[in-house]
Amino acid sequence: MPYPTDLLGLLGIWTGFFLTIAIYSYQLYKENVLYRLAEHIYVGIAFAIVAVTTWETTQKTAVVPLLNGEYIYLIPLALGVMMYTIFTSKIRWMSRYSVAVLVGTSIGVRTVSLIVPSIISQVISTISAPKNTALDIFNYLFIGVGTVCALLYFILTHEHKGVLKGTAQFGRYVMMIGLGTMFGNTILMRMAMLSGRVEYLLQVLKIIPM
Amino acid sequence: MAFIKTKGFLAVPLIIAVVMFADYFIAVKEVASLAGILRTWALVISSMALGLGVVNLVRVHGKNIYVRKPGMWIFSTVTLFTFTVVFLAGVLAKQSDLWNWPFQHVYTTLQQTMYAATGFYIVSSAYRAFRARNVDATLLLISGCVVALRNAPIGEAIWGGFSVLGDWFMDVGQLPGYRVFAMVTGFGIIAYSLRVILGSERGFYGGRRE
Amino acid sequence: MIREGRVFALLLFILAYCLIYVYVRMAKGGKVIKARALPPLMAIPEAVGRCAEMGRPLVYTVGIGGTISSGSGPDILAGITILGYTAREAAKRGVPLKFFTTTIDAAPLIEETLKSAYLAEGKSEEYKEDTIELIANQSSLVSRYLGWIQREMPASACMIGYLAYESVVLSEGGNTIGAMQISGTTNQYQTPFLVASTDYTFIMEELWAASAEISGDLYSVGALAGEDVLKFFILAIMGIGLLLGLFGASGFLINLLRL
Amino acid sequence: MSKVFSKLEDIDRRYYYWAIFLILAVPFIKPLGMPISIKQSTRDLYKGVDQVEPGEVVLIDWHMSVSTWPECLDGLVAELKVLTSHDVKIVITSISVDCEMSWNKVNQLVPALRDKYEYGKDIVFLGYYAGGEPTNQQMAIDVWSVFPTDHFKTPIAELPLMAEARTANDYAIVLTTGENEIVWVNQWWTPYGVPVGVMGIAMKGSALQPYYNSGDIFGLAVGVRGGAEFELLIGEPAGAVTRMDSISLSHLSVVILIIIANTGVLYNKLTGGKK
Repeated sequence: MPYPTDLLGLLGIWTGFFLTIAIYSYQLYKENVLYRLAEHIYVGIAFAIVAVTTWETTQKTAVVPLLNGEYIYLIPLALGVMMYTIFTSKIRWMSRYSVAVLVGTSIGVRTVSLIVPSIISQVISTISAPKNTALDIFNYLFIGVGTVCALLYFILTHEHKGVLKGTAQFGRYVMMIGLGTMFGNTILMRMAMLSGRVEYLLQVLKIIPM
Repeated sequence: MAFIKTKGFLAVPLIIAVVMFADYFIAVKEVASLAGILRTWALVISSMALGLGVVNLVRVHGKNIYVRKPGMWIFSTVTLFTFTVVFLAGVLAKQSDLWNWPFQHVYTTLQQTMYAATGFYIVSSAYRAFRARNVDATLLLISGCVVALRNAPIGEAIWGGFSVLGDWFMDVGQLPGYRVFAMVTGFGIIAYSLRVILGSERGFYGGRRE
Repeated sequence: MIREGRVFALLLFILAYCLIYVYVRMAKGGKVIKARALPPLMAIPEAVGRCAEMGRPLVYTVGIGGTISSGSGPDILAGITILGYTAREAAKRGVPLKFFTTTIDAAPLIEETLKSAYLAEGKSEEYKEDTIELIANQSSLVSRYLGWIQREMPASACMIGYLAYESVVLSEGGNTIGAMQISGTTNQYQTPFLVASTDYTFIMEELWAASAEISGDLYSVGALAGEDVLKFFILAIMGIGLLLGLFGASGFLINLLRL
Repeated sequence: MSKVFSKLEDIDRRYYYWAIFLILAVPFIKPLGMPISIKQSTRDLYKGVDQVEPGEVVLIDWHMSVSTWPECLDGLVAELKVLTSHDVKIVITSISVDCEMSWNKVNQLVPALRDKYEYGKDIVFLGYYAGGEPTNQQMAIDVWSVFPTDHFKTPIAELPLMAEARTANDYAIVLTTGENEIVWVNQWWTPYGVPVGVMGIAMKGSALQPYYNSGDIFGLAVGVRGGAEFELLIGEPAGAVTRMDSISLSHLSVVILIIIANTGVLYNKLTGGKK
């Protein structure tokens, strides 16, 4: 992307530059007025975008079909408005019907939709016969025994005694490898984001090309 | 009327969830179209519910301004002023610079900057918090560091073993743990859904569980 | 009749609901169902005792999010139930307690939990009005929590609820002042950091088991027992399948699962 | 010796923060150019995207808000370059309220979207949708019922592309960017067999591995590293590759700090020093 030359563009990137410095002044220096100012501008503009999206999506999903003659959409529109009674104590009960529809739909869809991919196909791939190289067989056994022991760890109404003690402990250790891998990947994510900000500051300062 | 206010809504999740379950397991045209209508209603309600956070924001910051809360009300004014200007620009003049400029230069910068701040804390925690205090944490830190060095090209340059070991952790080592997390989450949602359907789970209505 | 590839899923779903419902009925009928020993839960009295010995307060947070969302709701409610247990221990030992969160919609529930805990220990007068500090958003929670612990130097800190990236910062702050820390969330992304930087961590469903144990809510306790039997059923299939798989003979079992 | 470790512990944390800031900046100014190996799961993603036939329709779903651009944007741009070079038709949806920004950005970074593709015929931006998994299930049955209009308020019936992209079976593959994969596995892959490919954030590398291993996800590239590998596969190293050097130095620093800290703890334990 070329370095902006128009006034609005220049004003924009330098505003971004100082806002980034204001936010990181909290970490690099200490909490200060500039940081709190930038933080509160952020909260204001972020919620403005949520409000505009609410306005547009409601039009898109309900008002447009309603104007096309589908009067059934009056019901969800009414339930949507009833949602806002949550802020009043006297008629808050009306919002419970809207919440009930949302929770009923979400639970109704999610509960059954996850049984095949998150439970059954995980069992299937654990017991699918491995290719016959030594490494494949070792991996097959490690994943199989590890999955069984990790699931034993989540037996929650039986004390970890006897056979369950050793296996559940092995299951916990195997889970730690999983958590460690997530730990390593999360460092990649956090550093990528921070490097994105450093890159932006260098670009605005024209130290590196935009 | 009292029944509608205090108990009526408890039946709604049960009815909707049963329709969704039926639509998932059996192919009956009427059930499918009823499920489709309910899903579209939920889409409209959740689109409108997006604005609840906005109302909450205006209430919290409005109160700060109204009571002149020391050290807060000025910043609350900044938040509400930013919110109002950008929201009106978004609704009335979406194609103008009054909307595009703050969205592109202020919002984009602050959103990325706030999110990337965690990169700082990873570094200070690396020295002051991440301790091999027991076998669990030791396994976690070892696999975490290997995966971190596998993700970084310099790791592979230092020792080729990092990418072999790191790949093993990512392709095999972490599988039992995250497979069981997927299953356990599935079982948990199934149990949670039964409580919702039978009306014993009321947390999301903002009330105390029965 | 039943959609293709969902027969076994239907059987599993019906089995799960029946098992949970049966155990809930048994729990209602008086059968005592207890969760297994959960180290983080057993560490709470120790954490309160440490505060009493060192004459310092205890700090507690249930993180961020709201009870309405099905993602963060269950964790926050579990965190509030465990808060009740912790508050009773604190009231018993005269340890001052400070509470931070951004879950404004749970404020009435939190206040009710704390007051009934102090009442149960006969110490209603010791409950201080400024115990609860409700904060607008995540970044303010970080700055106010860190500021408070650096001033008040609590001997123990509990972060149990729906935690996001702020948990990395809060646990580092706790480590810096040498506090004993107990944490718990089902948010998979934060669990690695909590295990690495706090002394005890509830992992995934252990958080709900602890909450069921404390609340004694029959549905939750019954669900735990019912889920365990379901897990044994899945374990049996996997155990048999693993052995057969070694000899390349798990095909028919896989086809059964794929029904 | 134990004084050194405790000294390091008492250092003001801001020194760490300044250090990481500089460590991240240096490689942008003086690139190291370290070689980057490519994982099999990224190759599978590239193969799946590259195999889509001209004229077929691909659904791209963004849970990528502006804050995850540094992780996923470069990988998404690389995917779009492959799709546009094969004249594949594209429909874009998102569950991020700021998806309009991502739409403007990809139009800047992928010239073919502006010059070669005709809006409404080759590509449609449907925009934001709420409601979570029930909405994904409804989209599989009828996209029109979820999007009566596109993001620019054009009635959906007036977009020629949407006439041939109305149900899940009309789509060749689904590509997700950011976080929102499981719902597509649950609602488009399992019931209708529409393959799902993921250019995800790095944190999802663990939670998604079981689904890639069981074949429920055909390809998986995570974080800026996945983006860099994809850029190398298409032979156009860009944003992600240039950022990998600062990833290298920052990761090395974190690992070294962890090792020093824990050596200190071990040393203090062995010599009975301060906890």
